[in-house]
Amino acid sequence: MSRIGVFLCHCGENIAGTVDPGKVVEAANRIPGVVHSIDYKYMCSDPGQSLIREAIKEKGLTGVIVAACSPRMHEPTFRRVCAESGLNAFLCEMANVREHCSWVHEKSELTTAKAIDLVRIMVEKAKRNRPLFPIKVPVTKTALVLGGGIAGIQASLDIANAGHKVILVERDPSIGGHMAQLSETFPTLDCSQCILTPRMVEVAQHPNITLHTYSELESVDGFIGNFKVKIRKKARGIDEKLCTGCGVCAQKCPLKKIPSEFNAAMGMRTAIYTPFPQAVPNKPVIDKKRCTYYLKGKCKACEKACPAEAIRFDQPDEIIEVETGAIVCTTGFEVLSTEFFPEYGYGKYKDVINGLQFERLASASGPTLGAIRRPSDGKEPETVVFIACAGSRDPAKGIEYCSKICCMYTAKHAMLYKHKVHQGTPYVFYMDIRAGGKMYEEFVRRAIEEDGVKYIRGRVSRIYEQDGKLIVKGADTLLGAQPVEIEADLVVLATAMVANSGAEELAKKIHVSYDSYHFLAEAHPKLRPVETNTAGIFLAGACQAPRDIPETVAQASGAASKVAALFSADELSREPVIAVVHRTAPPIFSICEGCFMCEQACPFQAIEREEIKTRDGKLIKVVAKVNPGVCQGCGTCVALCRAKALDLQGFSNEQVYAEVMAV
Amino acid sequence: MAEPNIYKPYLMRLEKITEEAPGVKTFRLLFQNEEESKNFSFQAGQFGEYSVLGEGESTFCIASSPTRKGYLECTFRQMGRVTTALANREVGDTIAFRGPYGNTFPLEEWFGKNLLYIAGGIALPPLRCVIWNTLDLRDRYQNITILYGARTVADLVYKHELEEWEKRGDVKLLTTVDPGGETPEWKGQIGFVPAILEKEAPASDNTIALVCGPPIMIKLTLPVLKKFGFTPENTFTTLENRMKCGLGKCGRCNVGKYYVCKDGPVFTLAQLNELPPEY
Amino acid sequence: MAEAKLLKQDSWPGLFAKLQASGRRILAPRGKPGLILFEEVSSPEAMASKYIQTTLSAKSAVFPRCEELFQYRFEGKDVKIEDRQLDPPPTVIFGLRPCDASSFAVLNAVFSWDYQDAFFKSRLKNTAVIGISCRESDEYCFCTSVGGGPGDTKGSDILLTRQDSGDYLAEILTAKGQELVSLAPELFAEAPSAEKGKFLAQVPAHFEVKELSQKLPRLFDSGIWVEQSLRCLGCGACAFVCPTCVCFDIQDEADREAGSRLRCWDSCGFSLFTLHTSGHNPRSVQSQRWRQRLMHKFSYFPERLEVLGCVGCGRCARSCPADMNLLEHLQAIMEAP
Amino acid sequence: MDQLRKKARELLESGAVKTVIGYGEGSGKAVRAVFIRQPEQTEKLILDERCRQNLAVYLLKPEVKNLGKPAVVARLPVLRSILELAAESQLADEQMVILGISPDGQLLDLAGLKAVADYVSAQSLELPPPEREQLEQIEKKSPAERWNFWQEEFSRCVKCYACRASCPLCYCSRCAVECNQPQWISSASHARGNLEWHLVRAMHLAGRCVNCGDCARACPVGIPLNLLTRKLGEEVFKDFGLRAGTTPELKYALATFLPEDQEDFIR
Repeated sequence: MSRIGVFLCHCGENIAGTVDPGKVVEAANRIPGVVHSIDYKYMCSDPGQSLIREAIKEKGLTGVIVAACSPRMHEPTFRRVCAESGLNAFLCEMANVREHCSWVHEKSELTTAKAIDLVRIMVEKAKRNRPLFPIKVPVTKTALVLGGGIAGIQASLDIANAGHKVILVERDPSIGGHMAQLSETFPTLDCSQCILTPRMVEVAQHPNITLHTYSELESVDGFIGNFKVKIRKKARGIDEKLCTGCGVCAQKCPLKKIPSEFNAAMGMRTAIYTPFPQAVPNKPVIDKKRCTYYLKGKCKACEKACPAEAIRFDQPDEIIEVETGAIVCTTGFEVLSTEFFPEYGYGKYKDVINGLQFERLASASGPTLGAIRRPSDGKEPETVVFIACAGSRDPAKGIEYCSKICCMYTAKHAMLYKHKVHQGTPYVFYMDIRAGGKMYEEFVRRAIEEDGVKYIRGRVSRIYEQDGKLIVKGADTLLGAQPVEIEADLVVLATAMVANSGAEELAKKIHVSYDSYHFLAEAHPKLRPVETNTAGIFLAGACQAPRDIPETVAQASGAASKVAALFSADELSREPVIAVVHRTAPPIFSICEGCFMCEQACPFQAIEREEIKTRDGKLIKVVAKVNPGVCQGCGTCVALCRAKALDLQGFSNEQVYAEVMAV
Repeated sequence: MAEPNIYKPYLMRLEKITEEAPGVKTFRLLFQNEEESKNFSFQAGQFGEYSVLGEGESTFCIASSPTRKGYLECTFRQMGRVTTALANREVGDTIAFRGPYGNTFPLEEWFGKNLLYIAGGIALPPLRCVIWNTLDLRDRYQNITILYGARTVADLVYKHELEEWEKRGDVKLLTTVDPGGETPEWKGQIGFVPAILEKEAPASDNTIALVCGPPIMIKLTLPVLKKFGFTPENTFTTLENRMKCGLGKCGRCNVGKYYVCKDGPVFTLAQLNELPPEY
Repeated sequence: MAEAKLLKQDSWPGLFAKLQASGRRILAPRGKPGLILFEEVSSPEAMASKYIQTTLSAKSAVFPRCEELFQYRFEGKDVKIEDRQLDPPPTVIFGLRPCDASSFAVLNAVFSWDYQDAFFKSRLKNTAVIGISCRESDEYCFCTSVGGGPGDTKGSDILLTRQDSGDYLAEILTAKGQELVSLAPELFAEAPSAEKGKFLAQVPAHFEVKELSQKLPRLFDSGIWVEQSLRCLGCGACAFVCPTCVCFDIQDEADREAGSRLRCWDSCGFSLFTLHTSGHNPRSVQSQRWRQRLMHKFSYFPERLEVLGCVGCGRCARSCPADMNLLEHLQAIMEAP
Repeated sequence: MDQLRKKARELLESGAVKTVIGYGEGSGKAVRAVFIRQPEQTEKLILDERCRQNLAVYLLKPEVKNLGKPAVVARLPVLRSILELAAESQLADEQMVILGISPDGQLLDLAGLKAVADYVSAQSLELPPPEREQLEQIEKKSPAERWNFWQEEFSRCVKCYACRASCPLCYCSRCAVECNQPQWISSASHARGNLEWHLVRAMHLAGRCVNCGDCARACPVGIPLNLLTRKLGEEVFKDFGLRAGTTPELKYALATFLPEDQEDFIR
């Protein structure tokens, strides 16, 4: 008993130019089930919408076909029109006679015939439409933020300031991430720590933020609004409540020669240590792989020294279970190991260092207190060679992509060097300079023009040591590939930004896809840059692709705003286009045989197991059940189900079959 | 072919659709061919094969009374492929029909007797045919009692006719819904059919009982009838085995040596007791 | 009626030629051992030379496995039914075994006991059977237990029995048979009186079928059905190779312009055969369906239609993937308490 | 065989199982599945070259389940069927005792599915040369010849569904051919209906078929159906390195996406 209305849009000349609207309307009228058919110049305009509204009311339509453009743009428009007129929004269908017909064919009878076919197909689908209602899912208004770098800090603060609870999990003993390691930041040269540490403190003190440092994500179950998360809080070896952060333990620790991670091995630390003086929380951890007590069973120097009696050698790891409604992944990046460039001598020559190490040299909080000294002998380098694209944009040896920040930080490094060593000569080998960003190009020009950094366009082929100097051999391609040889005291490699080594494992844990470089994948590169394909899980910062600080912070705020939007209602409403498992009459109850291949195939972990029992509780069978909160309606399970027990609401097997048969 | 094609249906025009209950509809069908309409006749209890061409056939009783000429009615619940296709038809559409098939209620043998109709849920249609038939011959029968129950008020079918029977002075109508199925406005009984029957305590003297309903209802109703002295010979029901041909050939509806499509669908309890329990 | 003649084997090609010249198609066993089917042949050379029994029966000659009942076309809200004008080709089934020949009577009982099935009847009317008696049998054959025999003439219009000389004794049994002979009277010589029985296979009788039919109703609730059908897989192989199984399904096949209604073979052994849409199934487990199959053939058919639903061809047992041996099961039923 | 009878007897006597599903003498030269429930009947069990029916099919049959816990005589294809059924949540360890039989007829000590999986993994699952040759012969045909070959074979199909009934992995209580909303596959046994049925069945068994060959053996009109599923099994193995019936864990190639999957079918 279908009463379908067909509304053909001319889209100006877009459709009417090649399709004969009169013929389509006339043919549509003859399709069984169609009771109303009309065309109009712009159906999406107000008068066009009114045509639909009036017809629904006057003709008592049970379904609406708008034969117009792709549903991408205007399906929501027309669905809303239907809903406003009392027709369930999911009884509205669009026949794409523009992209699928008028735009791709010449004006001809056949084109009109195809448009009629497209309309008929949708009529057959619409006849089998059932009213659908948005799915309501309760929301736990707590966000989990993974990673306490600047992205995680920004996202946490934004969400917390919006009034929601945040659980921030950081793998390292302190939050701060890579930004805490940086000296000054381009293009303003303001001190990285000076702008970061107040935010770190804010995080620590925010009433809405629970901070778990030295902790890692164990597992994630559940779905948007309702994640169940397990966090492993690794044993620090101290009682955080008692520890005052006085630092005596570290002073007393006999092991002083452990390369400091924070200082990128440019400085040393002890076995019990706080990564850096501004660490948040300012509580030490015991490095169990290095500590003499853990390795040999004796020492306990720190325990003896601790005035607060806070040392706990036998402290176990703790598993914390939390429920969250959203997850923001801000796990950041790593610097590409430079071992694949043996010709640059990284690791072999002490004075070949990477960009992050130079940051520590240049930093006022670094091992040299900001003085540029070369690692080998502590001398001030007179000539420094900076090599950009050390690994980036190098499909043969490195990575294919551009790491995006190296041009800028190399310019900054050269500038900082020149500011500190006025008589020194900085050289930069580069491929080309990418300085797209506010004040970025100006910054690079300043390095070249005001600070006299010598830019050489070309690649370095080899570096070797000779008489205490590093001989850098390269070519200047602007001078016809003329060989260049520079005697340098220090070489800085602008190494690439790469995904964290554990990114793949993390992606699997949080059910987010990743690209071939193991960067986590966003739902849409342009329109949904901070969302993932798993609803309720968001991304920000360099875990997704190389980013600089402004971009990272903007993304973090973007992700936070998505979370805040999600948390703005007590329930979230989802499109009901989801899979369902058919039920049938007893004694079969369901034609699902419970093979659970759908469970394996579902990219969203939406398949659950449901026991069908008799009234007296005897188990009849275990069948699949779709969690409506998780299902994204992709249809993979439907295609896979041999028994045809699964169906997609709004795109049922019957509907698709009817569409095919209508051709 | 020398003989007519027994599988070829009549073409009917869907004249009227009545929504009876959620998923339950009644169709009134008219013959498209005048000649066929004139030559067609049937008796209470018979059934037919209804189809939407292209989708297949489905078996239901003829729910209208043979005393009402010129049309056929059927009532069905939307369940499978054919009933779904039927439910999607609209007034004016073509429905194919084969029939009438099967045996009939022995209405003439019942002249002068009391009639007790007991029906549950969607099983009223087979009795509706005979109820109207006997009501149209009202003076031939003594007391007529109708006990009809459904799960909920919404599930009651033929609501207008129930009202009509209610108003008639010559029929005793008892309607009931399962506990919890009532609405605030519900004025009928509340309780399962067997319990209401027990309360009603019908006299079995010179009375024919006709029982149609879900298996569980029939199972619990029969002992009550027995208790009040109804004999198996005076207790009638209809079977609804799966059928395809309706012609005693395809082998689906066989119960023992009987073809429900030929020897049924009307059986007395006495006959059923002789059959293997395969219905 | 019966008249005995002699048909020399070298007369076969001539007979085939005459039959074809008269517009008849000839169906005869073709194929290789293990897979022999009735197919249209043009000369006797194409026939399988040695076979105890064909894989499928000749049932499809009169009851095709998929038959169009009528066609229809959709015209707006109207439907036009185009009735099937069936004009089956005159057919001679050549080389049918006596058991198979007698099966047509069983099919006929179903198709014409009440409503007359014109499809079946017109095909049967246009079909003549030239049967060949069995000189050999195998352990699956039990025609003699169900009222038939290796030289049984029931159902054949002409029955050929090969003599040791290689020539055939031709019993002309019906008017249809006479008509065939009249197409080539020169090929049928006078027959010296011969004792047909000595050329026939010895098929021992295993039980008294009347006794079986009488006994079966009592065994309805016996445990024997479950016991026998434990290994039954519930496929339809037995029904589909059976010359007398007649259960069918009616299906529609249509596109948006036109369609047809089809009648297709079905099997009472399938679990969905009797399933109601409500989910209720009167015969929900295989043992009930196995019981139905046997009861139908050996009890309900004789009681209702006065025919036995089995001709003892043994195909069901030969083709069963689970070695359900009908004869063995019937014997067990005879012995059951 | 004596080992098997002895073990079956022990299992029945101790009450560890209620029935032993094995092979016994059948009619003529045939063997058949037997369901031994008394210790003294274990003498009926036989084991020889003829014993090839895939007995795993009975483990899911309601009437057989009603007999109580079974022990099942299982050569390699049966073992693989059991593993595949376990992977698809149709069987669990505690539901049966597996009487594994080695190729030379020795009783294997396979306690549980894990042991079965270990045993199966140690066996060669490559196609035996005659089977490989059969496949190669089909593959040698041109597409047109191959099409004609299958059309010819399918033309004999009467839709008795013996292929389905004999297959342990065809366990759906309502097969796709019986789903009629929509009617995906014509249930009629005309050319199109037969083609649809056999192709869909082959696809439903792709990567699940353990190549026991019962479908072809069961077919009353001799259609070599196992060639279809065997071929698809080999394709799945070639592309995804997975063989059906090797582990009780579900690892269904066609329900999984892995970045390292070969994708040379998308070109």
